[in-house]
Amino acid sequence: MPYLSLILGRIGKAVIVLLAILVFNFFLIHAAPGDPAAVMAGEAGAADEQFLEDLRERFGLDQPLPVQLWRYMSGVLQLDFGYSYRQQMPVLDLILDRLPATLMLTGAAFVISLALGILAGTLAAMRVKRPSGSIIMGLSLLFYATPLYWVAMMAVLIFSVVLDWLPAYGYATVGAGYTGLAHAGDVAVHLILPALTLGLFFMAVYTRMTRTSMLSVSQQDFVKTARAKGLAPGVIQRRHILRNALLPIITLAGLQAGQMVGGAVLTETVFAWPGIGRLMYEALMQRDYNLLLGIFFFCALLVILFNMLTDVIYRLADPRIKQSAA
Amino acid sequence: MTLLSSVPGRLSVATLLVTLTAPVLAQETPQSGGVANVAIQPEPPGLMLPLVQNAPTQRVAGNIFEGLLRYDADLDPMPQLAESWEISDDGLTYTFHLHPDVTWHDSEPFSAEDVLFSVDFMRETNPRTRAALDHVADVTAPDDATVVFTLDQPFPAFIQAFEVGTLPMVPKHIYEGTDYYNNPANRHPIGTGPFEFAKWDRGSVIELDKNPDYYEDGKPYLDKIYWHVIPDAASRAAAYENGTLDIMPAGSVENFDIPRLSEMEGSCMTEAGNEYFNPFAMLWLNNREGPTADKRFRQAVMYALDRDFAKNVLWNGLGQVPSGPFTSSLAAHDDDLEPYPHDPDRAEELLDEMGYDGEPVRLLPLPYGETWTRWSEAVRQNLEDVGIHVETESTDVAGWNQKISDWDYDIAFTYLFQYGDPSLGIARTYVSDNIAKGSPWNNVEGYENPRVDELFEAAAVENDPDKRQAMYDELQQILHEDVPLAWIMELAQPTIYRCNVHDLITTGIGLNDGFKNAWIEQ
Amino acid sequence: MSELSRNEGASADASNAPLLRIERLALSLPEGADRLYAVDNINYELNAGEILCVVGESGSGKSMTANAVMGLLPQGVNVAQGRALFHGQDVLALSEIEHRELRGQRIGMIFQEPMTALNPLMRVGEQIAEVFEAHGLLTSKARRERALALLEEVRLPDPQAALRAYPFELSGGQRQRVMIAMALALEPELLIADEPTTALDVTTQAQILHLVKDLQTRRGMAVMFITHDFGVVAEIADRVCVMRMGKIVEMGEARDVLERPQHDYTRALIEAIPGDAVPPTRDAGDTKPLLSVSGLDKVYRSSGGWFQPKREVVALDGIEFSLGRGETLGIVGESGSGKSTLGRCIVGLNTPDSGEISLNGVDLRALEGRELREHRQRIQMVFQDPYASLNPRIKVGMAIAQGPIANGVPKARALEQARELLATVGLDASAAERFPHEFSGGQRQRIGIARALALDPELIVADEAVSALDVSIQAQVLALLDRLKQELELSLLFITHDLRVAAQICDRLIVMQKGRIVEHGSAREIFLSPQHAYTRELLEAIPGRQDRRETAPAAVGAI
Amino acid sequence: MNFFKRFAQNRGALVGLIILALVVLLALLAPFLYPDSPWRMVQRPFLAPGEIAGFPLGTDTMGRDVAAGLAHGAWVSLLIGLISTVVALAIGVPLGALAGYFGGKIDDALMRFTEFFQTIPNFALAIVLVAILEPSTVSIVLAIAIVSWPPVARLVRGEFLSIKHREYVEAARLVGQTHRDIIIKQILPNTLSPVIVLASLMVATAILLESSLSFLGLGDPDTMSWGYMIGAARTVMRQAWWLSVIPGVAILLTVLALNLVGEGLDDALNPQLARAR
Repeated sequence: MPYLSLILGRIGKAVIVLLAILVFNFFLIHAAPGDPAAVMAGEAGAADEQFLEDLRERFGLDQPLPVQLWRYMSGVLQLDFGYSYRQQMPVLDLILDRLPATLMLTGAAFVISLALGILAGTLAAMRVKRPSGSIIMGLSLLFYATPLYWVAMMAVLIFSVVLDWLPAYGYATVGAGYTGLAHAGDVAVHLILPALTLGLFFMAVYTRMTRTSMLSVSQQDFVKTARAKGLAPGVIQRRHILRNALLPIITLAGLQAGQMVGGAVLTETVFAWPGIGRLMYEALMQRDYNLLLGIFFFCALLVILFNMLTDVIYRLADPRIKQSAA
Repeated sequence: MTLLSSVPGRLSVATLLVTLTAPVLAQETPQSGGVANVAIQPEPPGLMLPLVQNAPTQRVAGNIFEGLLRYDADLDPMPQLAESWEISDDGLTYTFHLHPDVTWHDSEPFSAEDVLFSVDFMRETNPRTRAALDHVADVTAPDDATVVFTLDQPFPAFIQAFEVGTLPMVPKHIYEGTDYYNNPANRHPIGTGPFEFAKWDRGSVIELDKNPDYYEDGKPYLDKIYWHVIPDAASRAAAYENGTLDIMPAGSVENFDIPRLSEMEGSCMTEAGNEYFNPFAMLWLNNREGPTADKRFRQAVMYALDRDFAKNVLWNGLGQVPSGPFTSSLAAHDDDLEPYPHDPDRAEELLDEMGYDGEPVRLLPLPYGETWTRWSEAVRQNLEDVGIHVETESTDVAGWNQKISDWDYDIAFTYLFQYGDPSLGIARTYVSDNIAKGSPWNNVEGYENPRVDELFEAAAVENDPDKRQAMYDELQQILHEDVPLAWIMELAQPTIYRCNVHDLITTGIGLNDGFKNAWIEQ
Repeated sequence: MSELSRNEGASADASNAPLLRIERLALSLPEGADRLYAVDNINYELNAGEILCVVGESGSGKSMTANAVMGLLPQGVNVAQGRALFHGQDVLALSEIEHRELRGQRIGMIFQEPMTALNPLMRVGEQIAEVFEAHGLLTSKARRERALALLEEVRLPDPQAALRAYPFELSGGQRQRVMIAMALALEPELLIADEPTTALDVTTQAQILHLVKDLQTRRGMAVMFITHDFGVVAEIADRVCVMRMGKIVEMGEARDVLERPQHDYTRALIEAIPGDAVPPTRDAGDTKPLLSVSGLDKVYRSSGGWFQPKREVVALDGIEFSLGRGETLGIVGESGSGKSTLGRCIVGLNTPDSGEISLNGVDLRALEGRELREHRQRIQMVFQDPYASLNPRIKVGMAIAQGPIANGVPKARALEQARELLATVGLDASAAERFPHEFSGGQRQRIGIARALALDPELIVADEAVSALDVSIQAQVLALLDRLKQELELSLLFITHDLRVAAQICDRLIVMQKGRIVEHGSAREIFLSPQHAYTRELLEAIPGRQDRRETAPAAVGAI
Repeated sequence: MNFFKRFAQNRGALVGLIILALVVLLALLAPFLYPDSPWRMVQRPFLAPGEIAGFPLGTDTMGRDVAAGLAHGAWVSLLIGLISTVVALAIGVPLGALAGYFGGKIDDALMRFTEFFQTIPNFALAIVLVAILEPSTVSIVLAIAIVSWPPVARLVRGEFLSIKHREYVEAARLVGQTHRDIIIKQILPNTLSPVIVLASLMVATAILLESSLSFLGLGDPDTMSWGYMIGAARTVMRQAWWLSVIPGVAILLTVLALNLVGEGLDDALNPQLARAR
């Protein structure tokens, strides 16, 4: 029962935040110079007054802003995110079209970065003041400091162009007509470079954080207790230090998992990955208001969902939270 | 009828290239089969060409839709959906005879009714068509295979208005009586072209299949065309290098990469196919206010610009430095016109003469990619070097459009299609009744000269070629002196492709005209 | 019972070599520490079946030897010389793996902080079972059964439930029992207990001490009990080893040392334990009350937003008392009794739900704004933690002066006053220019007192003001407070958990339990004839008290 | 004194400080070393480093001196990094302080506000802001600041929450100090060390963010920044690798140095943790 009210309350809060974001973004986007009609006119290479007026009327842009907002919001409340006139498709369809690709990319990057980051951070914490530990930290610092897009460029150059091991771009081999497992394998091969590139930075983040967290946990009394029991160092590291050190990482990872989705613009651009990030950038450049608002909405939704998921995981990981909530 | 090609000695470099290479290709027999992988950048917003008119849409949908005519490199009309045509001697009646046995991709027959519907449709939805059909008084269909256009006055350039982009054929049976913009067929466009729409994975690939029932026997030769959406130029180049892509249309390769890609083994390049559009890069100079309102300042800009540098460094030597307002490939070009030389001293003199006080001018670059950004940097540096203080106002396409349409700029980059006739592509930029806020394609600079208005109006409806040329020569001299805007480059549009792809570009419309004749040597 | 254990210990002593022998041990401290060696050339022995108390104040190095024996020395501390022979084998020379065999299995250890010494994410049962696992013993089912048996042995109220509980679900005393169960799991020959009762309430402390003693007797193991409290020594020790600054100053049979301390330091420590004598009668000065409190209620409600169910803890329930001018009133109670809340309500850091707090007959709760502030300033507070009560980034002089400055006294004058106050509390006036971290705990507490005095208060609330200090320092600070009270005609509200401390300074006492006043009277009355069962329990739990009654009945009788 | 000693004990931090000092020096000397505009086209394009004397790092796609660009870019990168961090602090510190100190409804409202900004993906928001305000140094600084203040607010709030119950703060309340004085004089100075550490990392992040924006073509068109140099060289990576590698390494080193310095500060300011390292 308290769980139910907790969840309901959470959802209520989330809905308010989402609506606030929609309104905020609505005005933000409309504050930008130019409108979709101007962009379409620009791209058509020809335009006259009538053409622009037609477009604006069709998009409802001839209405005052509050009316536009009202129309949009009442649509959203019925899960209608409007129509992208530019792409000639309902916004929802466009987004759902691209969402799987983004989720796959960020999901893979997330898992890779988290797994490798925690592993490397643990190793580094266990080898403090030893060369191997310093090398791990040096590398992670390097990854942390290198611009993501630059890594992406270099990765394409080395692994696709020079070595020709991995595809340079895209989601699947065009025209290969793979199905089933072969298709999955094909997608996986395409996924390697972008996921690694995107994951690299976050891996560095997790490595550093895991190490710091483990070192600070290893100062705590219960670790001394564990040693006094005569436990082997490996068991102490794993069962006592790592488990406790992971708590702050869960929080951070949850925060970043949501951010990753919207933050994959650069990776998706360089690797031509047909995801949300790129769609957003294009929608912004084309002032495709409805589409842009829809994407922002979904990004925010994902952030909130991930935060909730983080909460659940945190609750599972840390028994103390459960108690204070129930 | 063939007014333009009848003027001798006006072949551009590009046309020469085509005429030189064409015979070589023609010797081989086309082979059927194969798949073409083509880069498309940016991803088109839609493929319903009659409704969506931007460049990538035209490029892809030119395979799905067709117009009545196509045009060769000299812009002479060639048959397409119209098998033959006649123009009355008074230049007022145009009669088209349609190809028999043409069907839409959904197997419905194509007829003159569709042509009439398309004219109405395009007039309603497309401003460019609206302008091109400005002088049309009446369109009729005496029978299923004949269409007659009647003009209210002679308009020699009218014959150039039947290209697929300007007047594509729209299936009446699908669109009649519907809300054009929300018609579900927009997502699965139906045309008469050599290829049919198959599939579109948004963000990655557009698939076109061979139209098996195409009315020209044996064509098309290709089984499939894949249009690859790769937003990053370096990734596109890499994809061409590793063999994923076969054809890189103009704009999909950054200029700096052109020499490298075109010199790869088995890689060919052509500049053919831009004769119809004839793109011309210019700087809008705001004639209304600020330093740019002074003719001497505008001339100083012309002297300050190092246009050869731009051509050689930014465009890899492709394209041409213009001598004046008319591109050199136009029949009406005045060959006696001397281009403004790069002369910074002269520019500084002019600035001194007008008493330029260092008031900063805003420069609005064209947000169309790296080359244009670099170009604006070069222009800014050229201007700074003669003492003009420049502030760059960077913006995206929407902002650029807005600012130009609202005349909120001092100097702004643009490029405009000149098309094959001054009355179609050039007059709109200079005549004073085309001054109106709200569009980036009219007389944005605010230049007003009654004599220029008069000359453009008279020349457009003048049926006598010599009189016409005399008017255009005078026009060019006036504009050359007044510098209403700065002409910076006649743009080349190189296509890079694998040499085993043949007959890729066979008209002056280039890739936008579809891959009807293209075949791959196995 | 205690006789029995001693006999056992004696027989073991006679038959065998000592279980643990420390020889010429010196442990070096890292560079930059206040001295070279944590322990310096020490020797002692511990026999099987014997309880040795290692006594010393903070920084005496009393825990270091134990850590060395366990192989758990902190980073930077190294063995400089000497041996520690366990069953004749030098454990300092063992490899890490050999040492691990020893730990848990043959030597168990428990620590001071039961709150942090258990892994918060593991169930209690798992943590106990881990001891067997570490040494590869038993099947997992048998481990569970043993864990349950151990929890029963340390007398946890519901061992079944405790097995499945997470540490945070247990109280401090329960956790310490779990720790003990864990340390005893493999029936070690030696148990090292490092201040295991210091963080506990006095009644809990008594229970744990009892438990340790009981287990030791039943199992016949040796215990090294590290403590700062001679009361605990009296309660539990067979032999005592007194340490100071890394050196052993005195060692001997517990009874001998307690009754006839040889060394001055030992004597000082024993004397410093407050409450050695029952409080004298003080003139209560039955003047009209300075402070009177009536009907004070306070309930803590956890309101974690809209979604968390509310929880209520009653902190104050109908509190009513008054405090005379120049009087010292002690408020005594264990943790959770509400005594701190009461103090905070009086100074105004907390707001009671209802009730009246009057100072000089003016109800503070009815005042507002400037008037309230003026009255409030007549009540100042001395805090518990000498480290947290001074802003590390503000110089001492300024820390004292900021009260007057905030009330409009010119800065220069306020700083001058601060110097004078520092002299008053027994510090050098130059201290004003230094930062808090340059001072010891006791000195900081003096600074805290000076700060409280800066606004010329009439009442000082001292909340556990000496609890964090070593006993010898405690006595000094208490003496200072007492002196200032006399000189400045202050009233003092002295909040403490330590009855011995209260006995030393207070005229009257209030005993609180669960938010209520259970007993109220003069300190002497309460000590001599406690009326309420809880008060009796508290008094009986005072470590060493019973012992002293036995050994020095004359003292009690004399009063 | 102690602080510098502890800082100097961290070898990485010293290396970072030296690199950073060199970068700052380069930025300060840029107007003297290369008095001409870095945009001037001074030589043949695509000169490799060392190919012609006087152009140690070669020339770019348009014949501009890469060394001049690097020097002027150092100034821009540092300036944008610093100013945007200062602006972010100016937003985040007061918000976090107020939320943490007053708690209750104020805290609730301010934290909802902060959450709100954290719910919109950072980089996406930065792009939108720059696009809307139109790329210029001011808009970039603002956009970076707006997306990077929430962590500051959260950190400061957390510190305030823990410090406001410290006894010295309660003592200050008891002697009648005003809320303002307590916030500014008692609590704020004690939150500084984690804020300083965070700030040093934020400068690094801001430099990366600016370069990413420039890479997407959303940089200030009139200033030569490292991100711009990489973005501009992206298309010619195959012909002239040094054009993207040189500024890339410059960013990498600067960000690396800032991180090392940040770690050093962390160690020096939090000696307990330092011992663990």
